[in-house]
Amino acid sequence: MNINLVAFGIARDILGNSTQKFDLKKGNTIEELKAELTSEFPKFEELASLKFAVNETYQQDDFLLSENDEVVIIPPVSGG
Amino acid sequence: MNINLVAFGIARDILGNSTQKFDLKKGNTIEELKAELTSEFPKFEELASLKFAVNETYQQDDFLLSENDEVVIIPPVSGG
Amino acid sequence: MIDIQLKDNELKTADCEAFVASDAAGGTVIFVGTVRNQTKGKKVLRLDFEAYKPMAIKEMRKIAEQAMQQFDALKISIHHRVGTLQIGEIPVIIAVSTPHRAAAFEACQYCIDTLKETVPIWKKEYFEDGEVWVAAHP
Amino acid sequence: MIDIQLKDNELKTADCEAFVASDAAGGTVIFVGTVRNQTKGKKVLRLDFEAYKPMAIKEMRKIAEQAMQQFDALKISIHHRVGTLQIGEIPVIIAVSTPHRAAAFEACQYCIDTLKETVPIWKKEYFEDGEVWVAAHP
Repeated sequence: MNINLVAFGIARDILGNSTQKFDLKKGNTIEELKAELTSEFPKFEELASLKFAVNETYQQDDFLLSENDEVVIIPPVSGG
Repeated sequence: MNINLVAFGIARDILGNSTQKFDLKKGNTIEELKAELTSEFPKFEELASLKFAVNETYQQDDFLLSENDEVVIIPPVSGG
Repeated sequence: MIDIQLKDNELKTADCEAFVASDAAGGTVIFVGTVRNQTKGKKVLRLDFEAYKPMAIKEMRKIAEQAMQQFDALKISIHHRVGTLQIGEIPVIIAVSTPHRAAAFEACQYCIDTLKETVPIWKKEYFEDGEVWVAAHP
Repeated sequence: MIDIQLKDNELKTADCEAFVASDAAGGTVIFVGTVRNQTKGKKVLRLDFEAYKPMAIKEMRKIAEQAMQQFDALKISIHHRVGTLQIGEIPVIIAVSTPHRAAAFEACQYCIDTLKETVPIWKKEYFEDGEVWVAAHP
């Protein structure tokens, strides 16, 4: 399944791009995306937290992704 | 002993003046002044608190007054 | 650094904010008191503030000094107004800058809470049917 | 009433203060974040802020709505800036008005604390010898 990754902050540095197609080979949940992403880009595992947003909303591990979803990688925030 | 009373807020309304000579007949402490003052002006007893300042500083009950001291009557404050 | 002012004209938040500005500040908390249009459901027309001025300034300075020490504040500005104030006008502004924000909240709240307890300033509320010295009676 | 703004130019405290003004307000608390000149003793040259804008605005609105309800606030204004900021410049202002002052302190602190936890905004600190995404690593 192909999804569209969008990355901000340090996640963009790790991914190498602010947007990128990603082929999710096994599974269709946020949790499975996280596993595949960190296996391909181990630096994600070093972050203090790693969250994902779909439809401009934080989504939990069990959220079901669909083909061509835009999934935003949210590394630890530091606004304010 | 004569002292000079200065009164603000509701204390001025009770005293009838913003400044007034007061003849302290018995004793020379703030506590004794308070007793004599409330006996002459019973409305002081109805206040939520009644404090006194000499030299621009709150003084305790046992503070010793001297002839011609300026004693400021501080009714409950309500700044801010 | 401490800035204490007792004024009989308009208070400006920008003045207090400018005083507490510091390159070492990570957070500034500003409390702005405003005259409310009602007290316990009763319509307020205006307020009169009076102060025992030299002592009020001394007591406000004491509060600021205590807060500087207790909360490691960088700068504190306290402005209080006296005279007649209309609804929405500002009787008091307190600004505190600190290296970290939590201390700024604590210090600012300490200042306004203590000011209301110790500083010799009195306000009279004017209603449609009379007037009252605020907090005078239990 | 809630006012949320994400801007790429100077934030002004007066704008947030004006928005939260209300005749029913007894107290307004304003938090002003400023860019500090050092982090853990290391000299900071400047900061870059970036945001996932639509979601940042949504999350700031959620925080304000929660605070309105939880603390009975009258009005809340949250302005956040993105782009490059120099030392002393303002990345965030939060103003809250409430009928009684204690709630204004609580609500304002809730807003800034929660903003720092949930709003998708990131800052990079520039030092003389490098740069770092703040809070990225444990």
